[in-house]
Amino acid sequence: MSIFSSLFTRKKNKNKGKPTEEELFKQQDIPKQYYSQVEKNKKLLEELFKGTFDFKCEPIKIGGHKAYLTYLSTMTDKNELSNRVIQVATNHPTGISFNNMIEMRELYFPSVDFKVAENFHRVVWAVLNGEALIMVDGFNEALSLGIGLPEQRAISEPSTQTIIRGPKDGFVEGLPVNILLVRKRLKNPRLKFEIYQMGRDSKTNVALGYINDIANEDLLKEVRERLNKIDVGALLDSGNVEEFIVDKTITPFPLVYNTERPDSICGHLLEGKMAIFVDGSPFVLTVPTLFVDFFQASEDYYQPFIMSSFVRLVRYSSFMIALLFPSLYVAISTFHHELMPTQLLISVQAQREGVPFPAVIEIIIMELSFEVLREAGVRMPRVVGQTVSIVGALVIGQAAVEAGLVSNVLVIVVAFTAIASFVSPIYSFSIATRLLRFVVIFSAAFMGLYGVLLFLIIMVIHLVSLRSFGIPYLAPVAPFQPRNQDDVFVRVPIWLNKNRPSYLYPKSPVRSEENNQPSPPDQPVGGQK
Amino acid sequence: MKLKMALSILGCVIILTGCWDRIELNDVSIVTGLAVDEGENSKYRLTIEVVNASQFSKNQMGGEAAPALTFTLEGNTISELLHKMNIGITRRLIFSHTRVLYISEGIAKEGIIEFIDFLDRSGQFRNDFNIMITKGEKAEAFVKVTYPIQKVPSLKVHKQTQSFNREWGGDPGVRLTDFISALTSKGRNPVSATLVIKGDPKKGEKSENNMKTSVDTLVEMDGMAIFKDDRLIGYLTVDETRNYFWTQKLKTTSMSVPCSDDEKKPEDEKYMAVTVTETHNKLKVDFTNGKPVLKVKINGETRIEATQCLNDLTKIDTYKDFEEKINRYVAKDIQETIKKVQTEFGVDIFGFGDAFNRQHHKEYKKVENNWDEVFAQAEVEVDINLHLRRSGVRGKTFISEIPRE
Amino acid sequence: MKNILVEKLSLWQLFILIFIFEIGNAAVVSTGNDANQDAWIAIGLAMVFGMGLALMYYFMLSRLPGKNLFEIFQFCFGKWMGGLLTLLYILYFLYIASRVLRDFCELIVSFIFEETPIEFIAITMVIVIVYMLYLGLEVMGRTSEVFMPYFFSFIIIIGIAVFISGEMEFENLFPILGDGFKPVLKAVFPQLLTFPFGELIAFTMIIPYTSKFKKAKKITLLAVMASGIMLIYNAVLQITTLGVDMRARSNFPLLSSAREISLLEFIERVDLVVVFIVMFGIIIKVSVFFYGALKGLELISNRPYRMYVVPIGAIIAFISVKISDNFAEHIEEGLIVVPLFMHVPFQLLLPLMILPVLLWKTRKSKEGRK
Amino acid sequence: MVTFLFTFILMASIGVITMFDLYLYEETLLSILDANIFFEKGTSQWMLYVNLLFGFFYGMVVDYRFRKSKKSSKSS
Repeated sequence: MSIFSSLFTRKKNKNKGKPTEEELFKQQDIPKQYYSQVEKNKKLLEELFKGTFDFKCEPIKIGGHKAYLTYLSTMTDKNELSNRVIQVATNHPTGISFNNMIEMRELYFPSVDFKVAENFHRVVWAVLNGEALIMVDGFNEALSLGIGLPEQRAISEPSTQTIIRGPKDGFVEGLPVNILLVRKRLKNPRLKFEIYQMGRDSKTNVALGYINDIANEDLLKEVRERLNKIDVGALLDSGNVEEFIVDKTITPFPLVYNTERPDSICGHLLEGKMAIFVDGSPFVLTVPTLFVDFFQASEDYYQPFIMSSFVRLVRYSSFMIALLFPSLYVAISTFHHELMPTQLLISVQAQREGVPFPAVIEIIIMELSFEVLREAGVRMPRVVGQTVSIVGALVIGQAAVEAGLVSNVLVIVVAFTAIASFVSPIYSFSIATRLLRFVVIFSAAFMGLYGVLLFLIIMVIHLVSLRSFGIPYLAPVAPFQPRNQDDVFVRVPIWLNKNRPSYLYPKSPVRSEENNQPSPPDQPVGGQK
Repeated sequence: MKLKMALSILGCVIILTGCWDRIELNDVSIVTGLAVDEGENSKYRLTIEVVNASQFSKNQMGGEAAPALTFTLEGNTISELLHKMNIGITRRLIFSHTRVLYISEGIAKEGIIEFIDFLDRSGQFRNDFNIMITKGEKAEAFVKVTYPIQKVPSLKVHKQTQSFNREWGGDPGVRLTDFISALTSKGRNPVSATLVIKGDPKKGEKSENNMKTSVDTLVEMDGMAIFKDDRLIGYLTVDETRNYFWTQKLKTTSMSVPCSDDEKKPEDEKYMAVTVTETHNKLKVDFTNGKPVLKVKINGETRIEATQCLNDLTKIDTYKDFEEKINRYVAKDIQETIKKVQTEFGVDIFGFGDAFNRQHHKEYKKVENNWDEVFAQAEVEVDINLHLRRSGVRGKTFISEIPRE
Repeated sequence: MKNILVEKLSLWQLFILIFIFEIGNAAVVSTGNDANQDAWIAIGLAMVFGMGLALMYYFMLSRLPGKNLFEIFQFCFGKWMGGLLTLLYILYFLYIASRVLRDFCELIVSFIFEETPIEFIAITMVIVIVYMLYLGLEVMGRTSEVFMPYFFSFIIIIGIAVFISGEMEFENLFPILGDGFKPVLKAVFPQLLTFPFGELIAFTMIIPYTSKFKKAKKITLLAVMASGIMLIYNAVLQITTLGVDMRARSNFPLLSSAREISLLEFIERVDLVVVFIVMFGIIIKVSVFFYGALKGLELISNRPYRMYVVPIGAIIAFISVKISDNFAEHIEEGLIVVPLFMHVPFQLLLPLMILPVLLWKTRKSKEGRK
Repeated sequence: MVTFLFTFILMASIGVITMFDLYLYEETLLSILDANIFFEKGTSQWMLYVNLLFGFFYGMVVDYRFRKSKKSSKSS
């Protein structure tokens, strides 16, 4: 595509850059000045939050000072608030003086997360973030306390990536919980999380996680740069972030990996990748992403390596099947009859007798109806979901054949393709094959196997030209790196996999030096004589 | 925007140009057999046999119909005829699944080069069809004889030759490329298998033929035809064909070897049935006194399947004795066949010339152009070295244990 | 990390490119027919000479490291004379690229799509090639890395499959050197030496862009040897399966040999696998020549070569069809005219003429530096 | 520049194939040139000419854009 893009690109509108925090608040008509008279601030806030039922601004006394406690009642935990702030502030003896907010915090709320809001913008920000804000009369800064979160979905098994053996917890919608799930697994002081606020309206918290002594500096710089460039109205899911940070948007292949599984995120972090957590999304992104990542399920590492290697090969071949099977059927049955053995050809022809459509139309009808079924199955309320599958199986499968609209062979082809397309462990990747399948069917319908080959070559050229954060998308295969083949098509036992993938340029390339291959004891057990 | 433009250009290129070679399966007829006869008015009379695929589906529509259809046309070149066939039939023909090419005796005697070239040149025909010379009846009669198990006549013949070739070796196993390379080589002449119809060909056309347990009409293998260049000059019987095949690619066969070499007492003839399981054959041409001597050397393994002889098969001596008998028997057979070809036809169908070329290139160059004459006069030596390895799951035969009165 | 985005080929990629380039269409059209059953000996001999040629080209490049052939011309003969030579070479490269493309189109049109116009095949192929070259040399290297395993294993597997199918007759290889060395030499000079081995001249445009120029010599020689061995394997496969006569008569002997495969009554008629091999080989071969020409244009006009990819691609498609009216002309031109008037001067004579000038000039400059 | 080189190389390559045709066919120069430059109806060679036209226009557009960007870079 990019050949033509040079012809047709319009002049890029000059990037003025992302607006600063000040500009952003200016646009929304919010003043910056924070006054040392609390009443004034209170008035400003009340005006700003007029019509917000859950906005609370309650007078309290702290150490004899007049103060206001401001918060959004729906975003704070009532119990926490009363236990840790209100009771503490009111029960404390008066007369203990403090000079600034930090001192005050040390005296009254020693174990609570805090921030000092030195201007009005920060004050507003803190309130919106669900923090409890304390404005004390006579000070020209306020204290915001991060206290408990409102109720959240409990941690449950991830719904998109189920496994048989391995940890069954999945990310939820809250950022702190998600970070906790990763921290629990990697107790490493060098595991860092950087926080970013993004979105003009949503002000979503985005965390960039990495392990400092593994992740490559330059890569990290690149990721930070891209994250800083994001200027968007609202971030509702990590998918929004993904579209801002990919290297190339016109491609069916996902250039950013997403997962609901904390263990898989840990694995990626340990390889030297970075994870991007977005508040409000159970899907966590990792970058840079490679083609092979989409064929590695985390369960591979929990099952015996021979089995998981085999399963991995099955995955690769089912990717090819999902992509090519229908088009091969079209190509062979309309162009290359000689490729089928005689008996098979006769029986296929016998079944196609009386089918009124050409093979392409036939297969497109079936594929489309399958796509419709699939989409309906996802969107439908669970209760009626059953109906869809029954209708689908009966109408599309049986009845269409009986009515002579499609042939039996074709139903097998479509069904097998559909099943094969579900094998990929990451959903966003199987979408790519769904789309490309139609392209390749058309190509086969016009040019037979030659068309399929052309398509394959173009697809590989495209794949090869892709990069994710500067790392070639097909990395350990092309460019070929013999040392990194231990976890691509097959998986070697974990004790053999000593090096981190070098295409990520990790700071410390070695996982473990020692040879810890298991072996039977030298002496017979049980003192055999 | 740019993507749309790019896509639309690509789309235009593809759609404007369309698709040329597309044929839906519903629009083709699979040709499985071709039969060539002499035409009455023009040079050739061509009969094709196409599969009626709807007869092979589980839920047949429109009741019983013949499993295959034939259609006949006359003309001067085969290729034109093939394209003209739609004068009478509905669908386009595809030839990539052609299994058998039947050539009638008459055509074969006049020379078949002229249409073999078409088959060789065309990308559609494969190299996996049999070339068959039809004896007796016209070639077109052969594509009409049905058979209950394999309903398409040509598929039946193809399968038949394959199994016959593997089981016994009465089919020379000639394919198009073999035929052509034998034609072009000076040191070898082509051969091909022959067929006859047993029974009344008219009855064989009807599907009632398939209802009986013993079918009225049957197509049978009948040895092979010998060509001089591209003209048919004679036939060998099925047994001689096997002997011919011994010198070529024979892998397995079985035969009945008489227990005693004494031919004078035919009334108490006793045989042992011997199966050859593995052979390796080599042709050689040596010089003695300036004259080429044709040598056939065959190594292999055999086993005894049944025996009417009384010899004790647990003894080494018996094995040795039998081995010698088998070798002598085979050698005699092959020798006779080669002699027959030398004297009756005088053409080298065995490929001795090619072997000569490989072994003594310079001497061969001198006689290359009249090799067939040299071949006809040459001496033949057959060296058979078949080993008898085992004799089934029993040692002594029970026949020797039966108490005789 | 910063080096990632620079256009460089790794040594392994260079190896693969040369390997595929050499086998490319040479595996498909019948080569060395003059030598009859000794074609494989002729190929082996040509391989040795080809390695010598490769050494010479490398030697030229190594006198001025980092510069490609056209830059060497300019260095030796100044801007105008060098520019003229460059133009001649551009025409040569484009002509050969079109010729190679035509080879493939003929194969497709005569074997698979008998009714499809050859123009269509040519244009679609060029679209792929243009797309690849537009994305750059690196993409070409990596694409071939992806396809290399298939390319390699398919050629090997064809041989094994034919062997198992029992269609191979090793007797066809005898008598070895029955007519002496004469026919072999006749096959080597000039046909086999110039095609495929002499065509390595196109790599003088690529070798300077490898990441480790010093090791490129070894890799080039190794690749030429590997591809030579592969071609020998190929020739043996064809001769044993088809026989000498049949091979000589086949327009595309590898395809004809693959037709003989029949395994398990199911794996048969796999000639399309061969088409795949050829197709990828052709794409690489055309691309390498094309790239050479583009680099020349870049040098002449001082514009990035990507600007020329699409227009010149259109020319290649055009010329590849117009190059000859019919198959006979294509073959006759390829066997008689092109080796004599194009290959020999551009692969042998001109480089040999340039070599002394280059040596003299570089010696002077080196002394001057001292 | 791109357009110029495009036309030049097209001419030159037609020249090359014409030369070879002359060598092989022993026909007049004009008839060969005619066959090499134009096409007969009934063949699908029109595709090639569409293709060439596309290449030509592509070259023009590239040239135009290149010149414009050069100017703008100079002025700024």
